[in-house]
Amino acid sequence: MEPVIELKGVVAVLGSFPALAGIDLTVQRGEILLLQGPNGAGKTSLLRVCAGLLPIERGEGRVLGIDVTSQRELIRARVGLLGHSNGLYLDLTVEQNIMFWAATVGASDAEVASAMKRMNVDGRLAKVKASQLSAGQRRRTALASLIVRRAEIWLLDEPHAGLDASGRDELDGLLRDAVAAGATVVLASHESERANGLATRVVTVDGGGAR
Amino acid sequence: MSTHSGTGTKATRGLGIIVLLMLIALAFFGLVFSAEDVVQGSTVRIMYVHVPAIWVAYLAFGLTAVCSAVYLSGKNRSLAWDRVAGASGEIGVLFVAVSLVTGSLWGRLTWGTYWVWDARLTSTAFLFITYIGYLAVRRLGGTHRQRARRSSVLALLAIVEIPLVHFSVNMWRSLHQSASVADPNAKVQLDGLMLFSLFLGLFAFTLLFVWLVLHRQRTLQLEDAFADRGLDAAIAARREEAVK
Amino acid sequence: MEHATFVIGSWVLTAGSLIAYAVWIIRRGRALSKHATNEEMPWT
Amino acid sequence: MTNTSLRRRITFAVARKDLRIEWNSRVLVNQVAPFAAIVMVLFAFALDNDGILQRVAPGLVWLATLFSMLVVIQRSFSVESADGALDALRVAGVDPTAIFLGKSIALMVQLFALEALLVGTAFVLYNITMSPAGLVEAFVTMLTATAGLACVGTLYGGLAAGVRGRETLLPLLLLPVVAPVLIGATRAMEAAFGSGGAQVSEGWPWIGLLTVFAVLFIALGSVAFGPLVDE
Repeated sequence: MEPVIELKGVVAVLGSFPALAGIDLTVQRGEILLLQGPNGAGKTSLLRVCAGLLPIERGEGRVLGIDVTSQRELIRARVGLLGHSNGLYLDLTVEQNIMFWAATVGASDAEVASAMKRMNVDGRLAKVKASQLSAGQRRRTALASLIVRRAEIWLLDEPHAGLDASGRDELDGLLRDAVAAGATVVLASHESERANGLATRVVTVDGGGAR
Repeated sequence: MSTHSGTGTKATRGLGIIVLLMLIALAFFGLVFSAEDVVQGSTVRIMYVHVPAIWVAYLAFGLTAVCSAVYLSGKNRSLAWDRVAGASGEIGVLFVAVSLVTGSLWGRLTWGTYWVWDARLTSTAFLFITYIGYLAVRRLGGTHRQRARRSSVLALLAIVEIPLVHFSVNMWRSLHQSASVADPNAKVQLDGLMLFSLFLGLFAFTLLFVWLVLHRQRTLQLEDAFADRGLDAAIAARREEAVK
Repeated sequence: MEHATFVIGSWVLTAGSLIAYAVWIIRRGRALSKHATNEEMPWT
Repeated sequence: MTNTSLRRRITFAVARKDLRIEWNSRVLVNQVAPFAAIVMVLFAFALDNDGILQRVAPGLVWLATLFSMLVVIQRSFSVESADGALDALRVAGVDPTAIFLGKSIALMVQLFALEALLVGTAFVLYNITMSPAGLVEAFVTMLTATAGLACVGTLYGGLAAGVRGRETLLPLLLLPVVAPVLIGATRAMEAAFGSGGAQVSEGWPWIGLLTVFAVLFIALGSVAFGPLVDE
């Protein structure tokens, strides 16, 4: 077992609100870890800390062996965070969105095509503007761009929200494939039933602490 | 709780008394003892507050830039540097405002108008607005460190921009309009006592600036500490919630 | 006399704004320090 | 892959992306350009005198550019924040210098198109004539002024993008800084237009000033953009 995320006593604030009040978390490579808890429990902030996006005020931590206090920038290139927003450009088509991300990492057109096919946003959908997509289609587009970015840790915030039944199965399959290919998945969800079948381990986040 | 009251110490109180005495002396020298100017008459007496005010403003913005640079380059990035930068920037804005107002009153007497599009006046106005922007950015919210980094970068940008704005405004006046309004200071022939009053003013205002910065950065430190204390309480409350 | 008004006026404005600012800082410092611990006031 | 070629690739990817967004949405063409044109018409109503209009036309062109630029910058960063795309770029560790340069290039292209439209409007509405040498000078002026404006606009637009009250903060920060561009570009354009009997040769020192401004802010923005937009 090799830990890819190790957090100790992490405090992170949003403005002056302590979203995380001293949290410990360890994630092993190849896990599908589910973070459970009610809304406002700090799941999103925890994911953002793991992604190197939210600076921590106190405590210490390492992600992929990189220190989160001093070298957040190095973490970012190697993890993929999909938050409440999908990070899409609404005036670009599905294909243009994914092509843009591919250009930032130098992924080939073949990789783009295969990612779109895997997330079922190829064909007719490829030419549709993101602003005209349904919530589920947007999410699938965002996931496809995550594939072309070749993220080692996937941090997913409510990934099942807005997906229909087949989309959810598709996503579960995709996440299992990704783990089989060497990725680690951390997902936050309050739909425990759904995600439990997928997750290999469950951690409850509540009031800024983790158990 | 503290037994001490306020942001003063023995040293600042001593400094404060010296500053007060010097300012009273300045009023006597500037308004009573020093002679009227041959050309400008009594209007020259505005100079003894106007020139020291703009001097302190430059000093203050210089200090803001230096502290910002130290904050950004330092290894442990002490927020104290950021607070001194912020205190100094705020005081600088106050002194620019003073020098703009006294300057325009002086201008009304010597040029017959409150404002002329003279190079120095125009670039001072830009300076004023630039640092109002700096203070606005300091109040944007977020954590102390966010505030410190944003405002430090902005202060360093400002220190590069200002010479360029000044240079371009100068170029505008010298190339565009042949008849430039003469510099008011140039007309003044300073005798010994006037020169003494001016230097007294510069010295007194500089010490006043030091006194103000000391007090202001201490109140800022208290404000930061209280925000942190609120944070500590909120963290404790959240942990308690979690245990339940 | 216009000159005297302007000269005195500029001195009064200067003194007034500086005093007002100084008083504001001092009062704010006093008000805040009432609730501060000694550790929060390292200058004491 | 070397760092420089990676940065160049991302720069052009960002620039192409921003221009493609404009191509898809046509906000500049359908909203900003008509706004800029109507400003020029309103100037004509306000200054109801042909002589004055010809005299001040260069200044009006640049004033209209500055006001339109505020709108274009807001737009440039609202597409980033609409669905958290700038966040996504940051979390993906995309080089902030490349983002800055890419967005600046896209802004430059859009502003240049807008200025061409404004100069064209000035020709028609204000009765301007120009010599061939003046035409070259006007072109170089627009090029250098736009480079400076785009860089400084992207820099401060990025700072204002993530905060509340951005609509009011951006002009406060931006307008004092661009004073050299307004001064320099207006004087250079006067020389190019020959307004008030100005000679074409009088414009070149001002183009020097514009070039200094542009180079300075390309450098400053490359360094400062990252710390300003980071959390």
